[in-house]
Amino acid sequence: MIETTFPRGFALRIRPWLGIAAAASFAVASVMALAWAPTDAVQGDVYRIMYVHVPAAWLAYLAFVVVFLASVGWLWSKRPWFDAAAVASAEIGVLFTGLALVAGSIWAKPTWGVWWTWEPRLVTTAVMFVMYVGYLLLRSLSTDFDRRATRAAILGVILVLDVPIVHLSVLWANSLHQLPTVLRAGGSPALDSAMLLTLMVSVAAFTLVYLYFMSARVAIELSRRMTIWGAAGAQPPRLP
Amino acid sequence: MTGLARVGLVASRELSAERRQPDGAVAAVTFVAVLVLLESLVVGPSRARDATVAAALFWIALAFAAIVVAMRSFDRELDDDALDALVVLPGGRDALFGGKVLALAATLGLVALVGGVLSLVLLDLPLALPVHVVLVVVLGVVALAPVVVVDVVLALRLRARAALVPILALPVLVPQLVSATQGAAAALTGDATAALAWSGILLAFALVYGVVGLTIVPAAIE
Amino acid sequence: MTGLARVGLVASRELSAERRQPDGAVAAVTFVAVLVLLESLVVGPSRARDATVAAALFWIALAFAAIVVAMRSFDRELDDDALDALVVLPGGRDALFGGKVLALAATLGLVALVGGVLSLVLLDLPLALPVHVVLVVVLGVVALAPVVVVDVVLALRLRARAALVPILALPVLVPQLVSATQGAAAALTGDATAALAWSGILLAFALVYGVVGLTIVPAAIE
Amino acid sequence: MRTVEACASLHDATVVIDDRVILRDVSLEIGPGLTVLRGPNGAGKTTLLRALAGLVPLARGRRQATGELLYIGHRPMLLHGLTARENLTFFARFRGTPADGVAGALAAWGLADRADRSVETLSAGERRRASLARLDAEATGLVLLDEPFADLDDAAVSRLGEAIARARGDGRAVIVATHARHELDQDGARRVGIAAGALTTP
Amino acid sequence: MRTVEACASLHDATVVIDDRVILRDVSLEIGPGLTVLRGPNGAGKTTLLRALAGLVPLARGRRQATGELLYIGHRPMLLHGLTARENLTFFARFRGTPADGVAGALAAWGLADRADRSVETLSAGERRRASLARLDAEATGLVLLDEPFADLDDAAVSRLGEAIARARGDGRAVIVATHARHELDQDGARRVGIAAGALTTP
Ligand code: HEM
Ligand SMILES: Nc1ncnc2c1ncn2[C@@H]1O[C@H](COP(=O)(O)OP(=O)(O)OP(=O)(O)O)[C@@H](O)[C@H]1O
Ligand SMILES: Nc1ncnc2c1ncn2[C@@H]1O[C@H](COP(=O)(O)OP(=O)(O)OP(=O)(O)O)[C@@H](O)[C@H]1O
Ligand SMILES: [Mg+2]
Ligand SMILES: [Mg+2]
Repeated sequence: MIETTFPRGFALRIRPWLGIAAAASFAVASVMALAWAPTDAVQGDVYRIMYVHVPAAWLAYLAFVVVFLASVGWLWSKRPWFDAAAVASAEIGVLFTGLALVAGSIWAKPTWGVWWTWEPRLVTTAVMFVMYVGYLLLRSLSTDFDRRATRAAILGVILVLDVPIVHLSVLWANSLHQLPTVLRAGGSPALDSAMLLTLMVSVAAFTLVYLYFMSARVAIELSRRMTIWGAAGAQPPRLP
Repeated sequence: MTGLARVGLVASRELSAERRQPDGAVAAVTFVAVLVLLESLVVGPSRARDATVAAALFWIALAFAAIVVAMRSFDRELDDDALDALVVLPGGRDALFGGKVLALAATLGLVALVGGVLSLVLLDLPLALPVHVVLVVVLGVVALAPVVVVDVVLALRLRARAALVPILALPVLVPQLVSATQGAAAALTGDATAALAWSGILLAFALVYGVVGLTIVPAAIE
Repeated sequence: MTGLARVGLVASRELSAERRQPDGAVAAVTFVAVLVLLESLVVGPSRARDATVAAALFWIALAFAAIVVAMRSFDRELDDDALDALVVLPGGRDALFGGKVLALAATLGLVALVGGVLSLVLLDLPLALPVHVVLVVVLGVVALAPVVVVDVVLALRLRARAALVPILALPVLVPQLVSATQGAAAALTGDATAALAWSGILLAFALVYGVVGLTIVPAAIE
Repeated sequence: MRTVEACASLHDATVVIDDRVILRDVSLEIGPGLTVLRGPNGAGKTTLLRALAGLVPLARGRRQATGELLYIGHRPMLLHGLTARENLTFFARFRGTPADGVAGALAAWGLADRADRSVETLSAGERRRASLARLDAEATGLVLLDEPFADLDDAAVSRLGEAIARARGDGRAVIVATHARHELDQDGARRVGIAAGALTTP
Repeated sequence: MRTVEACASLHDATVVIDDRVILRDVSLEIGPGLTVLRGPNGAGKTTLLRALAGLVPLARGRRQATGELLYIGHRPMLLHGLTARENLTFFARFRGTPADGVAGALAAWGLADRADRSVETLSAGERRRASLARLDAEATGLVLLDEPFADLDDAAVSRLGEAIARARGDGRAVIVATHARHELDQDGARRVGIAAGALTTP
């Protein structure tokens, strides 16, 4: 019983604080991104989309890596908590990928003159989006808890291979997209320091939002399981 | 009986059922052939003769053929619940996965042979480095097989599985398809270094998916 | 109950099974979408954007989609011998043929809509005569459906039917595919006369195969 | 429910599948009442029923049939993906019968609470019950049942016994091929034997 | 033929499919000898056998099994496209048993002249015979049979009775779920009842 209540109690206590921290850092990041950070010499103010686009893309990466870790955890231990974490993270990751895609498109129109173009980074990002939509589709089509969790976990392990591919895709020939500016192998970020600071604050804010969503979504998923089991008149399964 | 012998046994059962009712293989060969033919007919032979276009078409057709063959092979098992009989055998799940991958690779090899020769002859393609072409095709086939089998297993017995498998498999296959296309085009046009580099990437894909598949997938076969 | 009402009943049964387990339709949509995507990815957007190439790809994809949907729909009937239950009904064979053609045309219409919009948007194609495009697509779909159903019926329950259907259907479909491709390309680029001429040819195909199908095929359903 | 008189007959019917003769010169006339078809495995019972239903072409001989018929084979013959109710409603409406009998028929076979699940999620016995409920929902003059007792529990077996008896009472022609329920042969049922593709009781 | 001791057991096993509880806290231990599983349609017999075979995941509870097992479900579980002989040979060789027992087993089930035809061209009873011949060709310690009497004629039914008796004699554990053959319950067989997903005879 203690086993069951401890993490849930902990999660319940920490979630409001996570929410507050996320909201506060988001407010700070917004002010910095919209007012404090300097205007770009070449692009003007459009570049500020970066403060949404880049953190969204990076948090999508993080979310999908978490899906991978949670999937391994499920395959290893068969604890329902891991499956809940995997689905939560996958949904948020799809959301963030979508955000990065939309923000990227909006950014592309004024800078490149088109909404969309056939270019490695863009295409691989779209492919990543489709992959995890497929992941969610697989989950929605299988109804049986254990089987669904195992099938999804296998896919979660396989799909993560695409994250490095998206990241490295800019290095392929004829890339139009920005080359790595911040996360560069060897050498410091090639970015104005005020811009860099703003970007880092945005990334922190997005991370807190991610964590808040995660804690809420995992709780929903677990309580949904409990309700179904309760309605079926069976004893619920062991939670971590 | 060792694990490997069992894999061989499952693969040979698979292949003899396929030989008896060559649904998958013949469908795949037709598919590739017709795609090549129609393409050159409607698109015009000069465009289709371009090495990259031809290679891309070939690999897209092969990817679909792989999906068709693999789904058909599992459908055949589901016909009279034959799959269950296999799964309850000791070591059955692992042998099933390995055997299906092996049989799929063998069938695809045949399809690729026919489709490749057809493309070469009908589209009158250059063939600068024949050995490299064979290498790329073999490694491409080996890299396709495990991914497709994994995806078919994941969608097994689900409603709408015929829809799910392409949705799941094709995005995952994009990197392999691009590598295989580039590699084949390089080999056709005589760029040995590029052909070998792409072959290396294909080999890496084959190994990664093969190992991942063998370690975690059998548990999902039900 | 009139023959037409029965055809409608079979078609609606078909479509509700398809809605419940959208194997065929979703597979077909994915198929078309992925073909468009992959093609433009590997061939390069500039080549894929050519109206004739795009139209050819679209129709090839649609022909395969038709085969997949039709075979899947008959496979579903064979699952628990459900087909036999239908065939022994009075007027069952005719209703079956008509219903399948109707349901296939409806499903293909949906697939063509999605695939067409995707092609237009993703490949950024010209769209000079929208009404003519719609006309060509509708007539093309109507011309495809009976031929494909006839071929699936002929191959029903045969060993290797998955192989046989494309072999039988695709050569027969070549004239329709070429007409549909030329018609669509003409409509896209603004050649109204050509678009209408090709539409007429498609209509003729639809009528001929529809009538031939209705008169002689039902007897072959077992 | 109004039932139309119906009957079917075969005259010197020969069925050849894959170059093997499965039925040899079979002549049989099915009229109102119960006919029980008996014979060892592989004798040709299924093929005979399918020939009567017009599902296998005759290599030689003639089939005659009047009225509508209901054939339920070894498999339940319901369309996967649809519920039991949808399946039965389809058949009833196809025949032009009002579909209100369907709910009652399903309830009578103990499927009221399972009528709205896709048939492939039913247990083997439940699926067979659903297909046998067509006996009540469709008032065909001729009924062909192939091994209908398989997978049924005792309650369903006696339910089927009653359904057959009632169908006989309504003047329908019922032919049952089965290895089970030897008591069926009593009570004035006609007994037809078959072995190696030929009738043993003419 | 040497048989390995085997047994299987479930402890508090709960099976949930589609959010419905199909088996509820079932504990059952299967040892050598015959166990007959009885219960109405939809009670959960098939699900219980599949759980024992490890074919359905348990939502809760534990399954233990030692030794090899043979499971034959409602369907004959043979691969279409292959002959009966090829199917049986495959299974025997997979288990590492020499495959010379196959021809004898098929002959004993009356299929000597049909052993080399694709299984989908066999009649329903012939196909079931072919799958039951695995009982003789594979010496597993544990045998799970789901409604094995369906479609069999009288000769085959008594053949199956003998096969089960011999398996018992060899010390194999045999569990049969069936609605037929109430005489099986006699002779010291263990009788397990199931209804609505729970055991009625503990
Ligand atoms: C729909 C279009 C776009 C998509 C799908 C897209 C996608 C991505 C992704 C996935 C990343 C994360 C890369 C990584 O760190 O691995 C990224 C980063 C970035 N994107 Fe975009 N992008 C798009 C348009 C644009 C446009 C139009 C611009 C500016 C001209 C832009 C500028 C950047 C920058 C500066 C980064 C950070 C690069 C780094 O430091 O590594 N993106 N984008
Ligand atoms: N895939 C499924 N989805 C939902 N419910 C199912 C599924 N399979 C079985 N069931 C339900 O589980 C219950 C038990 O089914 P099971 O097949 O185990 O019964 P059974 O005792 O073998 O019945 P029968 O005597 O008819 O063979 C039934 O009510 C059935 O409807
Ligand atoms: N498609 C086929 N191809 C070749 N032979 C077939 C085919 N279908 C049936 N047969 C053969 O025809 C004979 C009669 O089969 P049928 O199914 O009519 O027998 P049955 O009397 O119904 O047997 P059961 O009691 O097993 O159901 C059998 O020997 C069978 O092997
Ligand atoms: Mg029979
Ligand atoms: Mg059962």
